[in-house]
Amino acid sequence: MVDLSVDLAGVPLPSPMMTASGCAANGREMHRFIDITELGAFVTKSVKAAPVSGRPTPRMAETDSGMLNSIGLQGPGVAAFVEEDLAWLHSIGARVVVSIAGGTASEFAAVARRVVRSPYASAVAAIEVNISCPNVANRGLVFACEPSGSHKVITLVREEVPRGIPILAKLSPDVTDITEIAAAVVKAGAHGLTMINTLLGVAIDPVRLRPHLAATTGGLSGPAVRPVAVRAIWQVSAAMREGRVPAVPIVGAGGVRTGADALELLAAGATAVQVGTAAFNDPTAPLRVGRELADALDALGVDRLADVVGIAHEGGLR
Amino acid sequence: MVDLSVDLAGVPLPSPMMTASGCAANGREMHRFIDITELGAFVTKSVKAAPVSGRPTPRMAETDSGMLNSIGLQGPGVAAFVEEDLAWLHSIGARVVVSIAGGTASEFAAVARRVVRSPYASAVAAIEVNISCPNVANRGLVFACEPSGSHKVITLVREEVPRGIPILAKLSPDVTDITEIAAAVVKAGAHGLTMINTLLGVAIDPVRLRPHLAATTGGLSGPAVRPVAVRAIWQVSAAMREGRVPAVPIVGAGGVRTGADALELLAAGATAVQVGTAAFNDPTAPLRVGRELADALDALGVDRLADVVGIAHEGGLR
Amino acid sequence: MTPSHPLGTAAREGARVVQVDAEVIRSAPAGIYQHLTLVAPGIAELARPGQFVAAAIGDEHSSMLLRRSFSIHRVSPQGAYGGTVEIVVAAHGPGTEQLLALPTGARVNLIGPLGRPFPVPQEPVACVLVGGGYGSAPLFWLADVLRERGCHVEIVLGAASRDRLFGVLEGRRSADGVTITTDDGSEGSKGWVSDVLPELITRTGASVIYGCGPMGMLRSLHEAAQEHGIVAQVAVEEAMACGIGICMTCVMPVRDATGTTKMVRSCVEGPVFRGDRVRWDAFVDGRCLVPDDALGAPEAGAR
Amino acid sequence: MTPSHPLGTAAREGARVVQVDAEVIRSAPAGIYQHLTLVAPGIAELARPGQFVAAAIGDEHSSMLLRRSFSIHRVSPQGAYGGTVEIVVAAHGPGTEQLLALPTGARVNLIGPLGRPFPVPQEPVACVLVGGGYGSAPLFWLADVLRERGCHVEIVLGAASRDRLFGVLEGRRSADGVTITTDDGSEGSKGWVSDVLPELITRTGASVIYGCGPMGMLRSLHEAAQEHGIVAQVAVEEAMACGIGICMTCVMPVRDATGTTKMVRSCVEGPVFRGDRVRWDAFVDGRCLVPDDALGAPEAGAR
Ligand SMILES: Cc1cc2nc3c(=O)[nH]c(=O)nc-3n(C[C@H](O)[C@H](O)[C@H](O)COP(=O)(O)OP(=O)(O)OC[C@H]3O[C@@H](n4cnc5c(N)ncnc54)[C@H](O)[C@@H]3O)c2cc1C
Ligand SMILES: Cc1cc2nc3c(=O)[nH]c(=O)nc-3n(C[C@H](O)[C@H](O)[C@H](O)COP(=O)(O)OP(=O)(O)OC[C@H]3O[C@@H](n4cnc5c(N)ncnc54)[C@H](O)[C@@H]3O)c2cc1C
Ligand SMILES: Cc1cc2nc3c(=O)[nH]c(=O)nc-3n(C[C@H](O)[C@H](O)[C@H](O)COP(=O)(O)O)c2cc1C
Ligand SMILES: Cc1cc2nc3c(=O)[nH]c(=O)nc-3n(C[C@H](O)[C@H](O)[C@H](O)COP(=O)(O)O)c2cc1C
Ligand code: FES
Ligand code: FES
Repeated sequence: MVDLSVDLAGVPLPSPMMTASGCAANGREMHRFIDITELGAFVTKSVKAAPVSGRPTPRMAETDSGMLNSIGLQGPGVAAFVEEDLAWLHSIGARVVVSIAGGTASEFAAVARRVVRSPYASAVAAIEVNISCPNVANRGLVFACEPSGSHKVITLVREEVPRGIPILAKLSPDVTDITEIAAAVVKAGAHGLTMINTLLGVAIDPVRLRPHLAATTGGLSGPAVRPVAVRAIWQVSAAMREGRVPAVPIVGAGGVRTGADALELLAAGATAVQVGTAAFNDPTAPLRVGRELADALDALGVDRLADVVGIAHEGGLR
Repeated sequence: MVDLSVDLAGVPLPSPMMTASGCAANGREMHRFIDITELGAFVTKSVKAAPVSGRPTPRMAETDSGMLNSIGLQGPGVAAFVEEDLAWLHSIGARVVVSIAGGTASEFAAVARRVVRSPYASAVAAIEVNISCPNVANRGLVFACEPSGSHKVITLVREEVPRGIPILAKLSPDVTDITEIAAAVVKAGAHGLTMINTLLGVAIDPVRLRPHLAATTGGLSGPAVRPVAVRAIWQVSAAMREGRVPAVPIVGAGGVRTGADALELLAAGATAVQVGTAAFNDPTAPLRVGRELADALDALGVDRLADVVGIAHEGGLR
Repeated sequence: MTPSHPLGTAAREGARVVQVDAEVIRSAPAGIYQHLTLVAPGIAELARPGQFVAAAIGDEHSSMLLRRSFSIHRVSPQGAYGGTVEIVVAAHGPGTEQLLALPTGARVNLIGPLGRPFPVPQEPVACVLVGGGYGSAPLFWLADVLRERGCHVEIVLGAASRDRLFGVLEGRRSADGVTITTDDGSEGSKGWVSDVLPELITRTGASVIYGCGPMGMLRSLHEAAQEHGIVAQVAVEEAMACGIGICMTCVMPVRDATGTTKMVRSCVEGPVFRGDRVRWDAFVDGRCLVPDDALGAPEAGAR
Repeated sequence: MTPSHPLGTAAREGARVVQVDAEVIRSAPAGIYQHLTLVAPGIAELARPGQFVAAAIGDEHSSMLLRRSFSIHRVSPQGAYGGTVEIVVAAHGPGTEQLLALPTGARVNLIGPLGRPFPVPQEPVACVLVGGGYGSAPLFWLADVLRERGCHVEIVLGAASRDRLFGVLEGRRSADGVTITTDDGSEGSKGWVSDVLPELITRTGASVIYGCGPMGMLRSLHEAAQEHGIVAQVAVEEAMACGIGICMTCVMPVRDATGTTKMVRSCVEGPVFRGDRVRWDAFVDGRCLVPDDALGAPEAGAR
């Protein structure tokens, strides 16, 4: 039996497998297919302070080995989230990574406060800060595309979150140098990084010859983007090894569909792995990938998952 | 019969279809499958001043709906290129877009000079400047990731290239704001833009748990990246419409495999379309896509390809 | 190709939904459609008319990740092969093309039953069931259920042309009356289903209309129902990525019991909605806008 | 699934290569391999032993873009179906798995013949043909061609175990002598082909060795040839994306006639190389480096 347990910035998880924010709603729906308490952690849909209707439809376009989405952070607002969703997740005993979002740094902080002060805070394994949101104060430029905005969000969130609940900053790959953003958020106090969020993309309807998405642009996800995710993890992990970015754990996300895919992210430097779009194809994927991962490690003669984290930086298995 | 002719910065082309640099060698091999003189233009492999051996192997990894390559600009050097390849392309009557590369801005200029002063210059429909090369003077940072380096390359190349041969700057999508680079190169004198080059990616060998490519990182291409290409074209074309970037024609590249794919790039703002990785799957693709494109336009009741260029910015077909 | 299909399977207790590797045991053309019968143990036992299944396309090497949804045409909980599910597939894009080319023996990873079924009246009232194109697929089973409860059932089948009608013979077996309309008059009366509805409602004294088909048709059913002071139950067909409620792509604006408009997931809160709850005004030119008064809508102008 | 296969076809005059939608007419297991016969008009007529075909995997919706290369086992230019090509496929990854699961009647877009064939001696000399695993696939046809020219032909087949040998019976028909080695001794003598080579070369007075198989084995053939002052002609198997010379992924360092090492494309300048031209020193631990003295190599240290 391969030991799949990992330590996520001080939080022990029995498995590296997680859902990805926005790809599993808030748990009930996926719980009809798999027992989500068996996951390393369940990651909730990014929640803002108030209810959000999201974008008009079409909100999605299938692309080769991927998809575009423009959901627009539809959600019930943090109050309803805590009372209905977090409470339920708490009741079934799930380990929860709560993903938070905001249009201003102080909105992020307010959402975090509400979550960690709720009666269900004991279910919260980590707070994931989705900084790939438009910054209202900066012409709608996404926080994650700019070090100072990202730094500010993490700084304010950090003030609200008690010790023992790590803060994960979720980075966007749509930047010239992702290590620069990584350094900024870790210096602001992030205890870990989640990489990657979606890539900005556009699809055109080949009959109407207009953007397929009502919102024009959307986020590209799925196996198509896995090489970009592995690259981002590789670069940041390498920068940590070189001391250019303080070393913190990385949660990998992007295009994971099979155990072999998860292994790519781990070997490149990720400690845990999220499964997003693949769950639309197969709702059992977040657990299935974990089983396939265990089988793959077993076949390679590896006993402990922790032994392969970042191993590609050291020349691989020998 | 749909009129497929386009005007590329003053150069009339009978068709918008081109090969993509590095995806059709220098013509002879593909000419065994299709008559490359029927293309709008044949785009050569980026050539540097001296011969280049390229990278160690493995140089490629297949990824979902795409591939990574790390060829490393292998080539014979510009002297041999002109005498053997350009001479042959000239002899068969091909319209040629010569792709040039360099490690310094002056190397680019020297390569351009050699090409335009050659006896075969009459075959040159355009010079494509592949600024996605590492800048030796700037810690190997890719020129295309930084406006001032890109500006300098185009400025020096511009001095060498006579009127009548447009200069296309080929942009990388791996930047926070592609419109900034686009503005820099157009201001430096580029007559057109080619978008996009590959995305930086990494794949890990799932058995050895080390990078699959001997060079670690590679360029991601193929249908997987098409939404990113369409987005880049969309953003730059929108910036041109808003006057933030001077208006020049865009040559689209990235993930085109079918006529419908080509139509996406055109509707988003491209005047011409390159087919790269898809040619490895089907060497007839650069011409086949053109036929499929004509059929698609015909089915939509469009007589002239020029009428759909950028049409998605105007609400699409009505 | 025999897909290796390593996708998961699931059947959790109490979930009332299963994920199975179904086997195609019959695939036959029906007009321009393909009628597929699949052995899908579990689904048949749980399903009710109006629910749907979501099919994966190919195995883990398919470039098509998203599930395709199909109304359940009929189920047979027992049978020589175990429970079977029937669907009617129209060629639309690459996913449906792959499905309709599947040979018998091929496997398809299916999830179902999904969504809310057509609500069935308590009393034996008269009902009009309206199907546009392959939208009629779920109606014959619904008709059987209604007639078992003593309802008088009229079926209206409409399509652009004769070859796009589905289930004319089946309609004659399942319903008390069948009316056919085609846009080109190649079968039945020339015109739209909405042309024949008012007379039918009046004549039968129907108290509910059930409909499945394109959005424009559903809207006209709702309007006809409203004019006659009755209710339309419509099964919508919004683009869906997952079918199971986890992606939020399939939303549309629907009023709740208090009148508040929310963007609700048509895969879990639908696909069947009461016509008078749907914000028809939001559907414009192939898109669906977020009404300004919807919960959480961006401030007007800020969009 | 019946792939719709809208990939192109091509047969330009003088090109000596065609691209065709080939049809699988037979697929049969052969040990752990699958022996496929395809109707591929044009290829059979042009091919010579040592050349290969490049197969596309699936249609335009396949997530696998790159072609897979296979040595041509045999061809029959005439026949009931038109020219056929045979290949022997070993399960390796997803692409080969799809190919070996193809039912008869399935279509595969094939390009061929590709690469340079084994050069055939002018004189009727003795030859040793060595195949590792499925690497023996092209050798029987080569043996026939050599024997037609009066050559004495010995075949050596080596593999890890008995089930990984290909063509033992065929070898007995095509060659004057067959020697078998397996790593585990499950058939023939226990050990490697290189163990039996020296004796065989000496005994037959062979003046050329032909080989096809893994890189390590080819290297040992070259070394054995060198020790005996003869030449090895080896067919390599580098990872290829296109097979037709347009991608530059399949390169390896090879000396030209003047002794200059260049990174040459193994798909067009190979797959058959003279053993003494190959820079065996560059192949290290599953990778192939660029020798410092190769044309255009980065300055030593600057890499
Ligand atoms: C509840 C429901 C019931 C349906 N019942 C049937 C039926 O009985 N028979 C039938 O032929 N079709 C039915 N459809 C429509 C069917 O799902 C689509 O035709 C199919 O998904 C198109 O897939 P494609 O690959 O051929 O086309 P593409 O356009 O390439 O599909 C691309 C993506 O868009 C989604 N999509 C596109 N059109 C639709 C659509 N109309 N509805 C949902 N998703 C869409 C697909 O799921 C896929 O993710 C139903 C749809 C829904 C939502
Ligand atoms: C000239 C030549 C002749 C060959 N002859 C045979 C033969 O007769 N029978 C046989 O079973 N195999 C043969 N091979 C090997 C065969 O091409 C590979 O096993 C196959 O491409 C692997 O594809 P995959 O999808 O199963 O594996 P994957 O590893 O998933 O392939 C991924 C990618 O790498 C490439 N690749 C991986 N391994 C190889 C390889 N060894 N050679 C070339 N490309 C590779 C594939 O083309 C594909 O692009 C030959 C290869 C070459 C170059
Ligand atoms: C439909 C959809 C909705 C998403 N919503 C969110 C979100 O609310 N917050 C967030 O941080 N990421 C969101 N993401 C991004 C995913 O969490 C993940 O980072 C990305 O999709 C890459 O992983 P994948 O390829 O496994 O999907 C969303 C992705 C999809 C496809
Ligand atoms: C093997 C390979 C080699 C390439 N070489 C070059 C090159 O030399 N110069 C260049 O500008 N682009 C090069 N490219 C990038 C392509 O020209 C093209 O911009 C990119 O691949 C996206 O298009 P595609 O998806 O159609 O391949 C190369 C791409 C591939 C796959
Ligand atoms: S289709 Fe995914 S939530 Fe409805
Ligand atoms: S495989 Fe493409 S050049 Fe050899």
